[in-house]
Amino acid sequence: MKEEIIREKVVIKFAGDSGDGIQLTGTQFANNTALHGYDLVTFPDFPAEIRAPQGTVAGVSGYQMHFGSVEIDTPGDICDVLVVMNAAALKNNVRYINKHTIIIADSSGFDSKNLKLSGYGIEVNPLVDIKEKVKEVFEVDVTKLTSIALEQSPIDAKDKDRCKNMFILGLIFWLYERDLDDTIKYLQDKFAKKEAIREANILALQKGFHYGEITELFHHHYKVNQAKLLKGNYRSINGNEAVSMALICASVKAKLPLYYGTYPITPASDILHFLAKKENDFALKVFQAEDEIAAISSAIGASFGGSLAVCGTSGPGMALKTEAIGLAISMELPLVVIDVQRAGPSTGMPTKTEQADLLQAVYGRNGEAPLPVFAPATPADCFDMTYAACKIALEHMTPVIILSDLFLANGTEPWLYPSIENLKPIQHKIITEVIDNTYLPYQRDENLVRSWVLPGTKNLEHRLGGLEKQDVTGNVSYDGENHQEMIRLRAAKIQKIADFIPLQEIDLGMEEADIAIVGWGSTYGSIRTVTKDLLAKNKSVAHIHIKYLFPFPSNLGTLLKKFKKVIVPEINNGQLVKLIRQEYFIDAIAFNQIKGQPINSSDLKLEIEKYL
Amino acid sequence: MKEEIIREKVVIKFAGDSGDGIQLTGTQFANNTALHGYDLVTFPDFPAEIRAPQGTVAGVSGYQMHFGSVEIDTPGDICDVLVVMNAAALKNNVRYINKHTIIIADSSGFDSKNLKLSGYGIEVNPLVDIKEKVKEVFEVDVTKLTSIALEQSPIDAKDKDRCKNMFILGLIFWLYERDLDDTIKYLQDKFAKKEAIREANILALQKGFHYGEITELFHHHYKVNQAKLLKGNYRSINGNEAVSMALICASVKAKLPLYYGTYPITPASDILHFLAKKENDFALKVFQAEDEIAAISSAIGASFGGSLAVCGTSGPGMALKTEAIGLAISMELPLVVIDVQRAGPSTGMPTKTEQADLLQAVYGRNGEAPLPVFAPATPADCFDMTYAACKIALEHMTPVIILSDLFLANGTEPWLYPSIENLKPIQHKIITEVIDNTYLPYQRDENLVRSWVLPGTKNLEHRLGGLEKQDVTGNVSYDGENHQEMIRLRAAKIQKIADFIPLQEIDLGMEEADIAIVGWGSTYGSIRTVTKDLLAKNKSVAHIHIKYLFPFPSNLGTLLKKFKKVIVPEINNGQLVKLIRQEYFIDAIAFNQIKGQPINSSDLKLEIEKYL
Amino acid sequence: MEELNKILTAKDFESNQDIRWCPGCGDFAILKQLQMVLPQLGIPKENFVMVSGIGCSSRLPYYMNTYGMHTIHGRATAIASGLKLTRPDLSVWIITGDGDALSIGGNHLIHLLRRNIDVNILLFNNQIYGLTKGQFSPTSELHLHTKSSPNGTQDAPFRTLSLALGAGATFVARSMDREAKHLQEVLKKAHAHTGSSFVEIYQNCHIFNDGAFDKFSDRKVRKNNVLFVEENEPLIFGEQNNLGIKLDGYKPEIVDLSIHTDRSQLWIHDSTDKIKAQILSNFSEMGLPEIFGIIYSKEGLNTNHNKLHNADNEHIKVNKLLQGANSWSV
Amino acid sequence: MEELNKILTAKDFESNQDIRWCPGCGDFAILKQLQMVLPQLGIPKENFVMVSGIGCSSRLPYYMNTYGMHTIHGRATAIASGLKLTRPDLSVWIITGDGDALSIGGNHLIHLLRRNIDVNILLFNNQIYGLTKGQFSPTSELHLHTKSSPNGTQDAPFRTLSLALGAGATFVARSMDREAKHLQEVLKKAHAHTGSSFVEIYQNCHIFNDGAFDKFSDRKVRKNNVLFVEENEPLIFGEQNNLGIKLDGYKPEIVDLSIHTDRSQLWIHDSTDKIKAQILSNFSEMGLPEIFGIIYSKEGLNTNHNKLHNADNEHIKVNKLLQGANSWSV
Ligand SMILES: Cc1ncc(C[n+]2csc(CCOP(=O)(O)OP(=O)(O)O)c2C)c(N)n1
Ligand SMILES: Cc1ncc(C[n+]2csc(CCOP(=O)(O)OP(=O)(O)O)c2C)c(N)n1
Ligand code: SF4
Ligand code: SF4
Ligand SMILES: [Mg+2]
Ligand SMILES: [Mg+2]
Repeated sequence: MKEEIIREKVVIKFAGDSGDGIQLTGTQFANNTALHGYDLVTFPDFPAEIRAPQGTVAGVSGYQMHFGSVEIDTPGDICDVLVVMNAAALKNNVRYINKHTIIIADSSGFDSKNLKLSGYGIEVNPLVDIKEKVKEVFEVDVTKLTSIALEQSPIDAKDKDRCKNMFILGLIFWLYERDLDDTIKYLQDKFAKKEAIREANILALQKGFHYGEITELFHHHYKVNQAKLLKGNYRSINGNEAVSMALICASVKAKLPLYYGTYPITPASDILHFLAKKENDFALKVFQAEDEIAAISSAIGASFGGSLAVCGTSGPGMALKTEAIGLAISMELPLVVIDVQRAGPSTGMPTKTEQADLLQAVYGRNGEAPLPVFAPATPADCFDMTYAACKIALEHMTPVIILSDLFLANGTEPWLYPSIENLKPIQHKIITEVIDNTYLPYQRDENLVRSWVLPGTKNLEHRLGGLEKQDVTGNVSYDGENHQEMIRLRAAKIQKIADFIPLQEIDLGMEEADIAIVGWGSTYGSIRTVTKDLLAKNKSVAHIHIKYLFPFPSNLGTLLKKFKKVIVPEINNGQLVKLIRQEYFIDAIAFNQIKGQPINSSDLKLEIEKYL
Repeated sequence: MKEEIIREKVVIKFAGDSGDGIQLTGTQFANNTALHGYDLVTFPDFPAEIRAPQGTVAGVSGYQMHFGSVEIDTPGDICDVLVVMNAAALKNNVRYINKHTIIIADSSGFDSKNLKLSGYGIEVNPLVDIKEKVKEVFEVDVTKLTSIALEQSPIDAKDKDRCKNMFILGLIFWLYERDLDDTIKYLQDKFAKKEAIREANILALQKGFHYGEITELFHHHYKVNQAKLLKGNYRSINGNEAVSMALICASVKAKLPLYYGTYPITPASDILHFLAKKENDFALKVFQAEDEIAAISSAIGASFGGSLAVCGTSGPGMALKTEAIGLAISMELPLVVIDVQRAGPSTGMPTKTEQADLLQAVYGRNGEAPLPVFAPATPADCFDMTYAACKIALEHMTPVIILSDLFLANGTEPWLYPSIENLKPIQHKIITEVIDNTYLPYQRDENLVRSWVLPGTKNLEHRLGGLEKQDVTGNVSYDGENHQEMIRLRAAKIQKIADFIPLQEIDLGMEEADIAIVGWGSTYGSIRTVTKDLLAKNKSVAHIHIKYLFPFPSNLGTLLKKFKKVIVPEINNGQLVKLIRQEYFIDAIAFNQIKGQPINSSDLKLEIEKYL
Repeated sequence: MEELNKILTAKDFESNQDIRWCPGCGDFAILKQLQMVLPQLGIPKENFVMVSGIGCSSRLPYYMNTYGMHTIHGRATAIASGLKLTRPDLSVWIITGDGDALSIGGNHLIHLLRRNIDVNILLFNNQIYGLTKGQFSPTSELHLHTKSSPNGTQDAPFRTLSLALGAGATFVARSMDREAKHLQEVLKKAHAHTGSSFVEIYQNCHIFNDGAFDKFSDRKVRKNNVLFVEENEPLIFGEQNNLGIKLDGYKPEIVDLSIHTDRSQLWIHDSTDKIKAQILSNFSEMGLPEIFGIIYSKEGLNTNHNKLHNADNEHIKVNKLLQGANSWSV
Repeated sequence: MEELNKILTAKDFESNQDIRWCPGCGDFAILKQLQMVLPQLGIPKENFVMVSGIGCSSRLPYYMNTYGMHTIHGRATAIASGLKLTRPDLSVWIITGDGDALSIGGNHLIHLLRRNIDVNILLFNNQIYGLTKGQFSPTSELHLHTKSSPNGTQDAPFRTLSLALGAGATFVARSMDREAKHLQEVLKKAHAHTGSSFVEIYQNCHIFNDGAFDKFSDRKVRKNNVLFVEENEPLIFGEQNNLGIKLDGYKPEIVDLSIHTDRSQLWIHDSTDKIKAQILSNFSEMGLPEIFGIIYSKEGLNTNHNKLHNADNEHIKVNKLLQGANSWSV
């Protein structure tokens, strides 16, 4: 039995060819980690190409995971353990290692062929050169060991080679004192009909585990104690799943059919895939339109018809929807628009994350066309904010934009999932009769919200359009005074929503601290990590995370003014910071890092310390 | 001979059925006014419908004109003379009269039929009721007088009726001591082939003039002295004509073919109509695409091919172009995008003016996608700013947005027109060879501008795309550091343009005044009028008009900070004011009037006085 | 209640808005026929929805006292798709123009036809952009002089019916503003057809493209230029119905019936025959008379999936969904 | 200078970028044929421009050492139109996919075909969205199970060639990634045609839609499922070329040549005949073999107006323009 080392938290990353089954290995380890009651955050990062040439850097697929006995906020900046299946995988990840890192490498992935493809070239041996940069490098000829392990198996060499990832997984399970049961069960289901494949995978898994036990290679293994999570029922979830489920819940709760009109685009497509599978279980219609304009247009039609209408996309698709969003604003129909942001401008880097669509969401329409803009902070928060968006859209008769991003969409975390009964009720504005049958489509209630009358309702026939409307009656009007009044009403109606969203709270730290670090969206984890560190050092900082970006919570201005300094870190060139400066006349400072990834906590920490 | 009254300036408006030839009457009087060396500003306002039902308020067409011996800045708020051809025309214009107004009414347009259609109803006689609200009402049975005048004419009754407008024009010519020669010449050309019609129109014109002379109706007539305009050659011009001519001039000057890709939309279509007529005279290709997306896309293709590529549209079309604009930014190709703004949101009020697309122009794209945004201040200024936009686009390899609006597009003013020789040279970035034939598309000069290599150039084959590019080489790159650097470079390149635009000057008034009234676009005239009035009263105000909205002139911040107060009047809900607050951290105050028309000077004056 | 049994009339379908088309516009006639036909369809008034884009023609919903949407340019087809997919119980009519449907809206139109969603498409084709005051459209005849084509257009126009057939339309018909009775019949058949019914209606814009259809409406010449097809009837036209069409193999030919009196070999109209329909849609290109009537009509896939809200054990299902496959407790 | 006379080879058209398609993707074969054909066209390399949208197929321009634009999804056709209208001297090739050209880009495609601008359109049809990892496309066969259609698609796919013909295309052809020689021939003919040349190329995406075209490529079955049309040749197919097509009136019929040996009455291919082309484009719907080759080819209106910069007395003209008709002096 090897010596055991206790760790509070660990960052581990699996990296290899997209063909190596890295994502599967990662998810298996993540599920197992979750089931063992650790807190964790994961971040899969796929190559841009579907199947980039084997062995090349472009083809490297990675799965990073941060877990521990304490609260975990980010996937981590630097790996404690980096598992690389080939030279390209190492090359692609050198920026995530330091002298504390342990590297486990499949030596067969470092033969001359792979060295050439990786761009290292055959002269060098990166595994040797890397040694002084890290704590330890363990070379394991996984390929050979796996094939030996599977000598008896009837399956062909190619399939045997495919079991490599299970061997590695077994080895890592041993390293962190896990048991294999769940994964074995998973394999039994997955390959229920393919006995030989099933047995081979299980065998490889076990052999990997044993290899850890018997080999002289590792001098010790690691123990991480369980986290003290809130009591309750957990599952792990990523942002796109959370969005999808929130939509279904909102539709069930509001007792309205759900309509999802969309056009495939990375990283939003998984919402489409998720909902398409559920079409038969719920009152749900999924429509893959010919483009984003048709997607949102069809959603507007569905909304007129009485559905909870939703359309999801990413940056380039968002740009195409702007005209139709204006129509929904003018018609004052409920609509939820989801923008899973990715790196721009234009096509940009479709597989990298960014949060640069904020100003487009708030201002990017012709004419005065205000609407609410919400942004979730974590994968699980995607559920809450999407549900909130549906509620506001239906109760205030307005389109709402949700700004998610690629990191939230694909990243996972444990989720204390709710039951439908415990979700807030949703009161839509549908009416079926009015006194003496003279329906006034633009008559408003105390919250300036008009009513919703669905076609098929007797005696309440009416027409909606994109031309300016006469106040109350909704008839077409070119009167100047009326136009000014309607613009005022549309704006006031959206402003009023500020009374229906939670007041802004401080996430960490105290009011009147020297520095408020103010963020939005997926920078939550990085900012939280940094704030914790600084607070631990008794620095006077606080973390404020804004989820309601338009309108802002009514107390935000007064709250922010209590701090000496307001620093706004964003994965863009400074967008929220502009809104704060102009809205509250606060001289907020921007910190921008735009590298297609979550903001690096250490970089952020250095920046904040400058002001302390 | 009647008594003669001298006036410094006069506001006169012709109003009647869109069938009454009001626009023709107006233009004729305007041309004559201009030729007589007055300064003037005109503002035609068309009904929303092509031919709204005769006699209804919706069908009223108007032509307002402000001329005088002093500098004229706006079409005027209140009419000195209002000519109404029917009851609806009166009803539609009551808001433009006061106790100094003289109304000249065609009494035949106030018969019971017209009263019913106008909505006044047959019980009332508005011409009587209006009397105490105005200085005088002159009723002239134009219909009858015209038919009598044309008794001998062979043309049929309908055509005779069509000559009414000439009778009125003649009458007004007499009232302001004009001669008929130009108009007669005009009629002779226009109806060269239709003798009877020609003679009838001329006769009606003359009879109208004589009617003024002989009738007892008018107690006096008016004289306005000529204006002291700068010496030089003048013509009258509207904004759309000015834009069109600037495009042709820029193309000639840059020695590049001009490409105009567009899709019809009010109020931008006249640019298309103008250029289409010139296609055979210049190296010019006009393309009416299937929609706005195709229009801008085709322009991007033309730009890649080496044309000065331009596309024009209005708000709804602008919204559709956002994705493609992002591509042009990413490819760093020259492109000019013209947005002739109209009232929104959505379809809004297509025949009314507004300036609510500013934030969309500056921020309305996915990802970090900065570009220059310019806005002309007057119809004639549309020439200068469009020419400037073409120069910047070609010399800095970037798309540029021009924000015109309906008021500028249709309004006219005298223009001291240039000759092509006196226009600034334009130095495009085309190169045809590089050392050792290795072309680096994203290598930049000292202004961070890349070079422009056209297909057909030997040995310099290269590919451009919308994916993120490696610095210098332009190869596709997913590297995070590179992405951040490219975002920095694209932004810095646009910022650098601030060094190539004029410093911000003060239009009227002095530095360090108490109040700076800061405007952009078509509010120029209203603000100037108000500022003059206040300065005349020795108030401490100044007028600053920003034509370069992104990037701002480099001295703008320091300049604005010299004033105690900054007030920003806009025909929107406060857009420039947001940019100023956030950029310079100046607590600027918004004044917003959004009635589909130029800001009313008296309203603005009242507002400013609050702060004095 | 007696409300329900009340028989609907054209009057019931007139809205209180005053009509803003140019006096004499062909749109009036089409509006009138629509108001005549709808009451005869045995559908409660509140179940009709008119969906239009932008254009003179697209103003029509304001004048119908039914549910309606006057939307944005080119998107009526897409908006109506979402409406019908979620509300198959409604009778959805798309009102659009040649610019709205075929220029900016071309893509949504061909996809709607491909999907064969059960709506009726009325394309008011005046071969011009009316509302924007007279630019050429994708159906303007070649060389037409307009504000945007001072030297005449240079591109071949779409042959609307060929395009619809090429996109997979299951119901393709043509009528004209001046043909009140014929238009009514076509509208009824369009309604009766399950799937996307595409109806092109020639409409005269006497302000910007006057007389575009005189050759089909002018008493003097029309009979030689138009051919009204009737199911199972031979193709006959001409001053005194003296001309017929027969197929020589796949090539249509005109036969002079005053000479060849035997009508048995004339082309008998069969609107379920796709190939024949395609040939008919090419007639004008072949110097043959313009075809009016139901050119093609065949039931295709019906893509309306009635998704009424099924509340049964939804809560159980959704809670299972929330829990997922690998949940754990702390 | 000797540069000029140097004969171009496929090598000259290979760019230095490494290719990022999945090993085994059908795109490789098409790229290769293109690189073989272009050097044979007698056009200087710098005069070729590849314009693509977004998709796996649309990556092609990066791999060609010519001028190229990799643009945005669906707009390659519109971008290429602007390029060709202003630069008729260039040889413009549009590289697009079934999603890029027929889903989001459908409108620009049909308008390009209508305008007949002189470009070549290569539509890589793998009946799937490749780059976004496997959703159905407008050409996916009915009931195809994909990530976005777990229960199978419900809509009829476009019949690409019918759509192109319906839009007024003047050159319509089909080939396949596996048919190297045939593809080369088609590419050459597409280039030779003045006007828009529309070429559908079946391309296997073995990751997300593998085997979609096996029935046309699999040695065992293909001969009964595909028919290659050759100008002026009879329509013949089958294991031992034992089957022919004849027209019974306008209805195509299969004849067994081992029985009816007289070939004189077989359908002789005439690519200038629009009606025949339309019938051919319907073959698969009629249970007849899939057609490959040049289905339709006829010169139409040529809408390229060479607008070279004519500098002569431009300054005079422009100054007159600036002065206008009613100028005055002060
Ligand atoms: C996005 C957008 N582009 C352009 C316009 C301007 N526009 C309004 S209607 C129209 C064309 C109308 O033509 P058609 O559809 O034939 O209708 P018609 O007026 O002829 O009945 C255009 C170009 C618009 N409203 N929105
Ligand atoms: C505006 C926009 N919408 C959606 C996408 C996402 N997207 C990229 S390629 C593609 C479809 C590709 O399919 P196809 O054109 O058939 O090309 P293939 O990959 O199959 O060769 C989609 C939906 C995008 N890039 N831009
Ligand atoms: S412009 Fe033409 S289409 Fe429009 S309303 Fe007038 S006549 Fe009708
Ligand atoms: S996903 Fe399909 S189409 Fe795309 S590269 Fe791979 S095999 Fe080719
Ligand atoms: Mg039209
Ligand atoms: Mg495809």
